[in-house]
Amino acid sequence: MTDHSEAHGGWGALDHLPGNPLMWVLILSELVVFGAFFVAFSVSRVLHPAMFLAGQAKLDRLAGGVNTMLLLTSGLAAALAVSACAAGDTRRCRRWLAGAGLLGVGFLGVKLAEYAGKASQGIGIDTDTFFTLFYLMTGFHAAHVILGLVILAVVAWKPSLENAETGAAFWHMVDLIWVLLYPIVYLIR
Amino acid sequence: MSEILTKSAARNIFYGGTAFFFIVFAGLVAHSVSTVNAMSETHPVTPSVAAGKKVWERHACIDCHTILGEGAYYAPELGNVWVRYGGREDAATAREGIKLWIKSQPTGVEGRRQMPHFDISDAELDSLVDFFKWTSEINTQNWPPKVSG
Amino acid sequence: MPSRTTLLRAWGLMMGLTALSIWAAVSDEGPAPATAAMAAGLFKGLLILWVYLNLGRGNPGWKAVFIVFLATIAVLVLGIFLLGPLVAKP
Amino acid sequence: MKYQSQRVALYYFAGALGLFVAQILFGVIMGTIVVVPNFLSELLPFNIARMIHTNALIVWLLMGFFGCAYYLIPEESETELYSPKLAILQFWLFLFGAAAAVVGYLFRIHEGREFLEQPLWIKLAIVVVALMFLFNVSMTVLKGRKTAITNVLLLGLWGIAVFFLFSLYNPSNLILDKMFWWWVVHLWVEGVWELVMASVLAFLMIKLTGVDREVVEKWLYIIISLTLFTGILGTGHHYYWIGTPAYWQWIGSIFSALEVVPFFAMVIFTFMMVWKGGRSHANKAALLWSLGCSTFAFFGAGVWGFLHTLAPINYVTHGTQVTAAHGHLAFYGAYVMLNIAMFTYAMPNLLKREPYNQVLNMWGFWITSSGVTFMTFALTFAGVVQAHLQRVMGMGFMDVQDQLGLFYWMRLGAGVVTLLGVILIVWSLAVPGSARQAGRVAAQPAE
Repeated sequence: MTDHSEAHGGWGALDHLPGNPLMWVLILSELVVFGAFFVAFSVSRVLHPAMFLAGQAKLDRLAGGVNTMLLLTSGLAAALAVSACAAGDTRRCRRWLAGAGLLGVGFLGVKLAEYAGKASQGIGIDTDTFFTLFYLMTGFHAAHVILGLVILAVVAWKPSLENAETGAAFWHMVDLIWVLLYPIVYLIR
Repeated sequence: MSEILTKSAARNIFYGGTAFFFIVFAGLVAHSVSTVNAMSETHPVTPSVAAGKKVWERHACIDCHTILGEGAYYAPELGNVWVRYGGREDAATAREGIKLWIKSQPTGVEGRRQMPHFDISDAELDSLVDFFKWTSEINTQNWPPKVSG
Repeated sequence: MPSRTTLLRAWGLMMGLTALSIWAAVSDEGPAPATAAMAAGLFKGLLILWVYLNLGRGNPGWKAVFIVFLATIAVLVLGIFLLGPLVAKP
Repeated sequence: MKYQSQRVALYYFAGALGLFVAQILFGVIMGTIVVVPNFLSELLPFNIARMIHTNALIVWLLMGFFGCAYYLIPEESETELYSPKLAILQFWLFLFGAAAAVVGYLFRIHEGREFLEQPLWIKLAIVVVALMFLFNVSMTVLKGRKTAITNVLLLGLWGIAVFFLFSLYNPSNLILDKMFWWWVVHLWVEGVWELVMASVLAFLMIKLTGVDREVVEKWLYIIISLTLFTGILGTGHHYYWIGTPAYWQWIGSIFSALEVVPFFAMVIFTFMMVWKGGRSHANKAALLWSLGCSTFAFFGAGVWGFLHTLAPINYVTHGTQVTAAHGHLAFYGAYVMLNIAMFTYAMPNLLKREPYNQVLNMWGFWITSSGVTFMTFALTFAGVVQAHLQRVMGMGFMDVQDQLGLFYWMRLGAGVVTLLGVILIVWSLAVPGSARQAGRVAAQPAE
């Protein structure tokens, strides 16, 4: 694993990042996109303070917190899967990947319950600006979780070290976005 | 990590990422289509509105005018022409006004943009006006900002 | 690649921070818990980058890029939250 | 040129240049109609002139792309084209379709949807032509070497054909009509066409600068990833005010604001390659067009697009001359210049001549670029004034237009300059020099 940081594969500055260069392009793009959403959300909050307070009161902060913990633990499992893979233990690698995936499914389950609860109160994406942004941001993030699960499955199918690293990197990005999204959308009020 | 592997992984990330964004896009479009269809339940595209759209297309109106801001910017916006003619207050007068305007073209006034003369029957003109009326009732998020279009 | 111990430590730290910020946010609202929650989020984000994504092994330039980028988002969000109302409704 | 079958590209280049002149000619006619409204008003109404102007543009750009592909693919795949005869037949069919469409337009035969005015049978003929083309190039790639450039180019070309199919769908609900109309228009010009653009530019960079293929292909992947990651959801910027839900304002604003990034990456890419290559290629004009392409695309598509892509700004500028300004500079920079770069590079090779008429060609570059740039500024100012008077003050459309006369005269002047530049370009390409190519094969970059 030491060769990555030293490898100069003609990717220019991206060669100085550990892992697949194009995955870092994706990570950076996603951070910019979500960063823009976060700032847009904050500005809208200032413009509609009452709407945002009312909307946030309807969110389940605990469910969001549980989800943070699920994803963080899932990220740990993914990182351990990469270690196992590096040690040449494919069986253990697959087991950790399965663990990471299960926790990811748990995240989606909590998310779905949250959405269902909102839907039963008649709240949807068109309700108001707060919920438009809430659904766009969390929905777009959840779509990444689904894609992440697909990627983890592909890695488990073909668990080369490179695949494991690249797949885990995507999964960590999904994590990274959530740990920023959670305080901004659920906690700050 | 070998050179070839990095590049094939890069290719896979490109294809995978593109597929992902496309699926998200298609999902959102599907949601929008269902929203639009739900709206069209209460605000149906009647046969006359559909016929009016055909009249609109047969004469390539969009290659001078705009409708909901899309078109050729050479002639006025027609998405809200029904409102501009006061159709919300007095439908009959607005209908006659729009039809008369179309029938009286071209003006031939020197130095003024000319709308060509089109052979449009009275029934077709009524459909066209129905199409304009239907279009003016679309929820455009309050666009255009002014009734001037 | 970070060792198992490093991974576990980072995980434990992040879990603890999450618990703290939930508790802070549930028990109170306003500038102080908001700042705490955002700071915790920023710190967790950097830990994920450094340990999980192994950016600790990246070069200083990239590290700076990510720190500055995440910090900018956090400062903007928090700054708009804290100062925005003063501007919007004096 | 290494393969005989690359010569079929000449048909396409010639056809494209002919239609290019026609497109600009009709543009100048329209510019004249705008300031002298009674000009030709009976014989050639504005709407007919406009459909010829825009359709000629689209068809010649596509014809150019086909030509680029026929030149590039055998050389990249290191094999003769699957069927040169099919390529020539395809050319004549396409040209016939285009000519039939134009003649039809003059007799008011059209379907009346912006840019997709072609009657149904011509649309179907276009599908057939596209299938012939895709079959031909795909078979060539399959039997030859597969490179990142051919992969991306093929993906772009297949995408063009697939998204064109949405032009056959015309629901009577105007909202749905518009939504899927953009699947053709936006997913072409801000999606799959950019794949064609990036791959052709990558090819030109390898040939003109001598930089290692490995490096170029990596850049190519980064650029096209950024393009599609931002461009697909960027379609949202067309879904603001056409009856679609409000959430598109957020999606469109955020993703399309980032569409400028891949264009910026293309500028960095081309200039880095030229700087790194350090080798001076004999075909200076082709290099000028390549650099011009990424630069003008960045300003036209990137910067001018960004100017009015955020929903609150678009709320006042939507459908004004600002859009026209952006459209002209973007098409010129991204796709006109790309085609001319490739023509300039390929034609001496196809004719087995040393690069010829380079000074004339470069004069054409500067004159045309100045014309289009000036036109863009004139239309931008017109658009800003229009947006203010019409959308903020609420003045009537025709009253506002009367205030814009000066800008429209300036646009006409810029249009005439553009026409002159285009004639220079076409002349410099169509009249080959007499110096035969000697030993230039050795100067091709080693791969």
